[in-house]
This record gives sequence, structure tokens and C-alpha cells, in this order.
Amino acid sequence: MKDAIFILVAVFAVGGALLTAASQSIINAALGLLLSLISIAALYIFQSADFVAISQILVYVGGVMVLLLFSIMLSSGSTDFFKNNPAMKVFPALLIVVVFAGLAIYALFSANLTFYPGQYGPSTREIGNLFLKDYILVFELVSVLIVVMLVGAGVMLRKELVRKAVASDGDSKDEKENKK
Amino acid sequence: MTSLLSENPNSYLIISVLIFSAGMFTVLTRKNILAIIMGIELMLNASALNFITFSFFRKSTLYSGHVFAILIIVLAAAEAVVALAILLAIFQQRKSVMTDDISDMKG
Amino acid sequence: MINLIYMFVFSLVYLLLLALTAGILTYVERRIAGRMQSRIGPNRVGIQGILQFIADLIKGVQKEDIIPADAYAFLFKIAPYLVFMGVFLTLVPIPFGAYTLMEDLDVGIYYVLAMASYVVIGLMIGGWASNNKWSLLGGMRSAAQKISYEIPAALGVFIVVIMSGSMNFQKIVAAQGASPVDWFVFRNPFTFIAFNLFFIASLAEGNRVPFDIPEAESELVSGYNTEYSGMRFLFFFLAEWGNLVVIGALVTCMFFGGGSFWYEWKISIPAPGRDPIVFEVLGFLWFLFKTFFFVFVIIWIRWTLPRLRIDQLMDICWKYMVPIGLISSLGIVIWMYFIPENSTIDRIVRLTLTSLGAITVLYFKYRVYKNLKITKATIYANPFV
Amino acid sequence: MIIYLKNIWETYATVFEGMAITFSYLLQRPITVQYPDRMKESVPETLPEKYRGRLMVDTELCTACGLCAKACPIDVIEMKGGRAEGKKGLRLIYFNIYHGKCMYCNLCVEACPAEDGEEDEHHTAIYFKKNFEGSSYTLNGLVEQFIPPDEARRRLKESEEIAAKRAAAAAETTKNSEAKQESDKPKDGGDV
Repeated sequence: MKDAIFILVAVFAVGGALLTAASQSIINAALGLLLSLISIAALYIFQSADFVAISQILVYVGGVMVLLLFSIMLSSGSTDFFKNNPAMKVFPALLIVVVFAGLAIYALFSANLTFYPGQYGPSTREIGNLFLKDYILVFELVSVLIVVMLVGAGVMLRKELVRKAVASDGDSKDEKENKK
Repeated sequence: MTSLLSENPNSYLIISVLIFSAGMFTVLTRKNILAIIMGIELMLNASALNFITFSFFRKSTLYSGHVFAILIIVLAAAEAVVALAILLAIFQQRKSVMTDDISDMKG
Repeated sequence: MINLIYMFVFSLVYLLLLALTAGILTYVERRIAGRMQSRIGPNRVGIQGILQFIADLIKGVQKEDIIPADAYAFLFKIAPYLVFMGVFLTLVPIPFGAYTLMEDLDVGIYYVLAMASYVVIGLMIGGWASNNKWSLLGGMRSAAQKISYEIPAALGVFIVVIMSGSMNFQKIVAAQGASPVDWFVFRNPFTFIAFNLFFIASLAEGNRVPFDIPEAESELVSGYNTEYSGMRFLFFFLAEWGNLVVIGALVTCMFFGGGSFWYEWKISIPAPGRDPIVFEVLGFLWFLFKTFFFVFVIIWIRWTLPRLRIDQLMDICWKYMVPIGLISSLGIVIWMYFIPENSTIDRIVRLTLTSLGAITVLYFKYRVYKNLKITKATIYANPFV
Repeated sequence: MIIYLKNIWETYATVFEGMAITFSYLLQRPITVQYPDRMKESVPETLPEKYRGRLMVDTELCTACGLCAKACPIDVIEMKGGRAEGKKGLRLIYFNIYHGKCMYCNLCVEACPAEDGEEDEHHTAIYFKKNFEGSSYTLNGLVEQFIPPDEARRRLKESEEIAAKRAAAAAETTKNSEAKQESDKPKDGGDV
């Protein structure tokens, strides 16, 4: 039974990722990504990583996906359909990807790693302890990064700055269209 | 090692490889910035899944893998926010989110 | 396997109960709204109109399920279910009693926050897939509002988590006691601020007045659900009223002692020598009473306050609630470091805050009587006419 | 900073006030009534004395003088009077009121000369009833015919017959009078 659910979740995870890779419509790609992200959270729960799974849903589904959907909706005029990258056709890309995947799986089976059966249990307290003891520097750096990110994103989207950039940019497309 | 797929680390690692490959394919072939961001998210997720798997199956008392997975999630969120802010700023100026249309540096 | 079937049956019962409660709440809200506006409200179907929601349901099912010609049909179809699923999943870790809960998650509150943010996706997809300007605007506003107000809500939750030392709901309830002095609202000033932050942010996340900008009927033609009809429309509504129960239950758990029924009794540890079932039932009823009291307060606020403007909404969030939340989450740490639990100062503060709360209630009663005197109205407290 | 704290205080104080007001309304009896089937007394009884409801006519009292139709500024009343056998004066042939047009100005009632001498609800032939439930599913339903169409046709025929008879009689009398006049003419003609 557990395996049946696991296979279902795995199929959703990989299928969502493939939908993102292969879909011709951007909203379908976003949906595939959503499916994949939620399924990966379920995979975390299979490995007793409840805190990470919930973080995944909170940050990815509630944050990143909403931002992505926002951007898709705000810029939907020009991005209804995907266009392929002219520098990289589908076939070479596929070749690279298949070679990479083959190598990775070959490495996985030839590396002869020793695994132990996993133990289930709550993880939140241990994660908190690690963050405040071993990884305190990383924790602080990440918080600094988040502050920088917040300020940067805020500054970048301020209306006056954008307008100024448009005004100083003599032949930006906007003005070209206006002149026409 | 049990015979259950869900308790076999290799199944998680293979899923991770497949998701990473899909993300890589997306990044390589797409022209749309949004799609490239999606591909990057997929790749980051695959690596986070790897961290969790190794943390769970290598030594169950050590939770460093979880810490790194959380760091990846946080960094991915930060990256997505900045990338989408840049994207919207570009879109307001150029009315396009295709990489080819914004390859020129000025003008 | 048996476990799985048990889970399935249990969640089905939960689902039906949530749907039933949400349905009855639509009726209750309309009756309360009627009385607050000197009207009567629905009272024709069944005894005093109690079956009104079933009539509405039957009407909703009978209606044609219209999908607009230019809508993105697949997304349009699944969006209401996504929203309803998110609200329903929020109920999973909430303890209605010591044993009456679906799953005792170790990351309870965190999970609830995650599910609340997951609902946003459903609303946005619904608004976008309708291919209607108003729906899109409603969905966008809803997403912006929910994401903004998640921060104050998370700060409020943060303070509670620091106080109780766990994100598990059972442990949070056990960290409080049965009497008002032990509740987190009146524990110290910072938890009181946390209660305010969380309650207001929950109102905003539940799209309730005064934060109902996403579905402002007068500007957006009711926002993201404009194009929906029939059963799918009802699903949005079930989600909205189900959300009321969730908010009430969360506030009860986190700040008002949950189902702790009487003094020495803590919810996860039944006192020895007592019948656990009796106390389970009593605790469940006590929990429900508190929950529905908060549901009543939310309904009451809805019929009192006008809608905010969008800039006022964002001002409240970013200029008031977030700074206050940050300061108080710093303050609670300092407080807990310097003032240990059950020290003299702690007890004095608790008693003072509790009595301040009691004084507020009494003053409120006085104000109500004064208003009644001014209007020269006779008191008619019978809920039925 | 003071303004900041004052804003917070004012928010709570005003919300408190507002909630006190709405709660006091929750404790009052609703002022709406459950029209039409759950009323303690019937609605027309509660109406004021000079309430103008539906325009009615008492066909027995009416003298078919047509003053009301002339007084009406918007042609609500469409009526015709005619002679009848065994009755002095005019009798109604048809009397239609277009309720959809009526604006309840009372001019027709003021113009009506036919009174029954009693000081009750209707002491004139045309009067306003207190009944106000006049809705109808069709536009034609708003036209009330006080004389049924068959009866109106019969009366029209009768009045035409009488008119013809009288015309004949009148023609005879005029002939006679003309003859008389002719016979008188030579007498009086000279004076004219």
C-alpha cells in the first residue's frame, strides 16, 4: 500500500517535471511545476522530513509559484506560447540531458554506497538546534541575503526608477512604438 | 535493506535525477525567462531531494541534510523573487520576456 | 491497510461535518446580519428557516454549470476544488479534543500556515482561468493580500511557538490552562499583541470584511468567483465559511486554552481516576463553544465595519502590523529570559491583563445598554421572531 | 510616534464603539413585518384614512357624466355613457381604468358629482380603495373593465337602439316642429 502511494507520488513528481519541460503553453508548464513541487514535498514526508516538506509547500507553493503565476499573468500579452531557443535545438539538448542522466545513474549504481534503513521521528527540534549551533553563521548569512533580496526587489520595481530608465533609454521599444 | 520501493534510497535518487534532467532540458531549450526560472527551480528541488535522501538513509541521527534542504529552499525563494523583479522591470521597459529580445546591453 | 481505511472514513466524516457546519453557518450569518440591521433574515424553510442552506444547495446543484467560452476550461473546473481542499486540509492537525483529531502533526501550526498559503493558488487560478478582467483583478488582489498578511500571522504564531516551545497543537494547548489566567491572550502583553496580529491577519486571509477587497461586490462584481455558477460557486462559498471555523478553532487553540475543560485537567493528560470519555466530550463541547464564539465575532465584525481601501489595507499590514510583530517577537524573547513562568511578576501581569479583559467586557456591556437607552428601544434578546 | 500610537488607539476605540452599536441592534426587535401571510392584522386596516390605493368606480352610483375622464390629466379613465330603458339620464356603457398609468392625483375624485351622502370610504362614484396589491402578469391585466365586455356590447347596442328610436322620434318631432315652424313662419318671420 505504501509502495502504491509512493509510485503514484513519484509518477506525479516526474510527470510534473516532464510537463514543465515539454509543454507548449506556459500555464501548463507552471501547473506541471506546481504538481512536481507538491509531490516532492510528499517525497520528503516519505523520508520523515516533515519540517522540510512543510517549508517546501509554504515557500514554493505559497511564495514562488504565486510569484510565477503573477509574472505570467502580468506579462501574458507576449508570452502565451513557448518559443524554442535558437541556439540550442531540441535534439542536442536531449542528447546532453540523456548523457547526463545516464552518467548520474551509472555513478549511483557503481559508487557502491552503503545505506542504512531510515529512522522515523520528528525533526523540527534537531533542525533548530543545528541552525543555532553548527550552522549559525550560515543562518545569519541567509538572513542578510534575504534582507538584501527584499530591498533589491523593492528598489528594482519602484515606479520612478523604471520610468527614469525608460526616459533615459532613448530608443527603447516603448518609445519607438509611441513614435510610430 | 527492505524490498519496499519507498524505503529504498535508489528510487529517490533516480527520481531526483529524472527531475534534474527535466529541469536541465527546460533551461537548455527554452527562450522564455519564466520557463528558464521554472527549470532552475526544478533543478534546485532535485538537489534538495538528494540532500534529504542522503540525510535519511546515511545516518539517521544527523539532520544536516535537512538544514541544507531548507537553505536551498530559502535561496530558491530569494532567487525567484529577484529574478521575477528583474523580469518585470524588463517587461515594463521592453514589453518582452524572451531572452533574445533583451540580449543587447543598451538601447 | 486497516489504518488507511480508518483514515479514509474519518476524513470523510470530517469532510461531511465541515460541509454541514459551513452550510449552517451561512444560515446563521444571515440571521445575525438580519438582526443587526433590524431585519429578520431567512425564516421560511423548515423551523425558523434552519433548512435554508439545504434549499440553497439544491438550487445550486440544479443550476447549469456554465463555463465561459474563452475560459481555460481545465483550470476553471479544478480551481474551486483546490480552494476547498486547502481549507479542509487546514483542519487536519487541529485538536477538537484530546483524541478527536485527524493527525497529531509535529509541525501543526506551520502546516496550517502552509495550507493557508496554498489556498492562494486556487484563488489565482480561478480568477485567471475565468478570462474576465474583474475575476483576474480579484484573484490578483487576493493573492497580494494573502501573501502580505501571512507575515503578521506568522509573527503572531511565532510568539505562541516561542511561548509553548512547540509547534504541535496538543502541546500548545497543554502549555495553557483551563482558567483565563493561564490562557495565552492574557499571559503577557506580547502574547496579547500576538493574538491581535493573528486574529486581524486571519480576517484578511479569510477575505472577510473589513478586508474583503478581493471580492468587493461593488467594485469587482465579487471578484474571482464572478464567472462561477452552480456547484462550483457553492464550493467557493463552502470554503469561505469553512475557513471561519478554521480561524475560530485556531484562535481557540493558540490563545484561549483549546478544549481544556476544568482546572487541573490538561488536554493531553486526562487526570487519573476520571472517566476520559466524559471529559473528552465536555472538552469537545467547550472547544466548540469557544470556536463558535469567535465565528460569531467575525460575523459581527463583518456587519459592523466598512471595507478598507487597498492602500489602507497595505498600510495596516506593512506600517503597523509587521513592525509591531517584529518588536513583540523580540520582546517575548527578552520577557521569557528575564521573567520566568510563575514568578511573582508573571502572576501579577497575568492577573492584571485578565482583569483588564474583564473590565473591557463590562464596559462593553455598559456601552450596549447606553446605546439601547439612547434609542429608547426595549430589549428583545430572543433570537427568533 | 505619538500619531502612530494614536492611530492604533483610535482604530480599537472606533471598532469598539461600532461593535457596541451593532450589538445593541442585535438585542432589539426587528422592525420589518412579514408581509403578507404572517401579519397580526391585515395591512389595509393599518393604513391611514386617506390612503390612495387602487382606483375604483361604483357602477351603480355613476351617472356617466364623464367629468372624471375630462379631469384626468393622463387619460387613465376611458368611459362612455349611453341611454338605457327605464332609466332617467345616462347609464355606463363601458368604464375602463388603466391602472398602470394612474398617478393617484385624486383629480377625478374631486371632479365627481355623484355622491351617496355617506361619509365612508367612498362617498363618490369614483374613489380610491385602500387595496394596493395590483400587480399583474401582463400589461393588459392592468386594465380593469368595470363593465364586462359582453355586457358593454349589449348596453351599447341597447343605447344605439334607443338613440336611433329617439333620433327617429326626434326627427318626427322636428318634422312636426318644422312643419309648425313653417306654419308659424309667416307669422313670426317678419319680425326677424
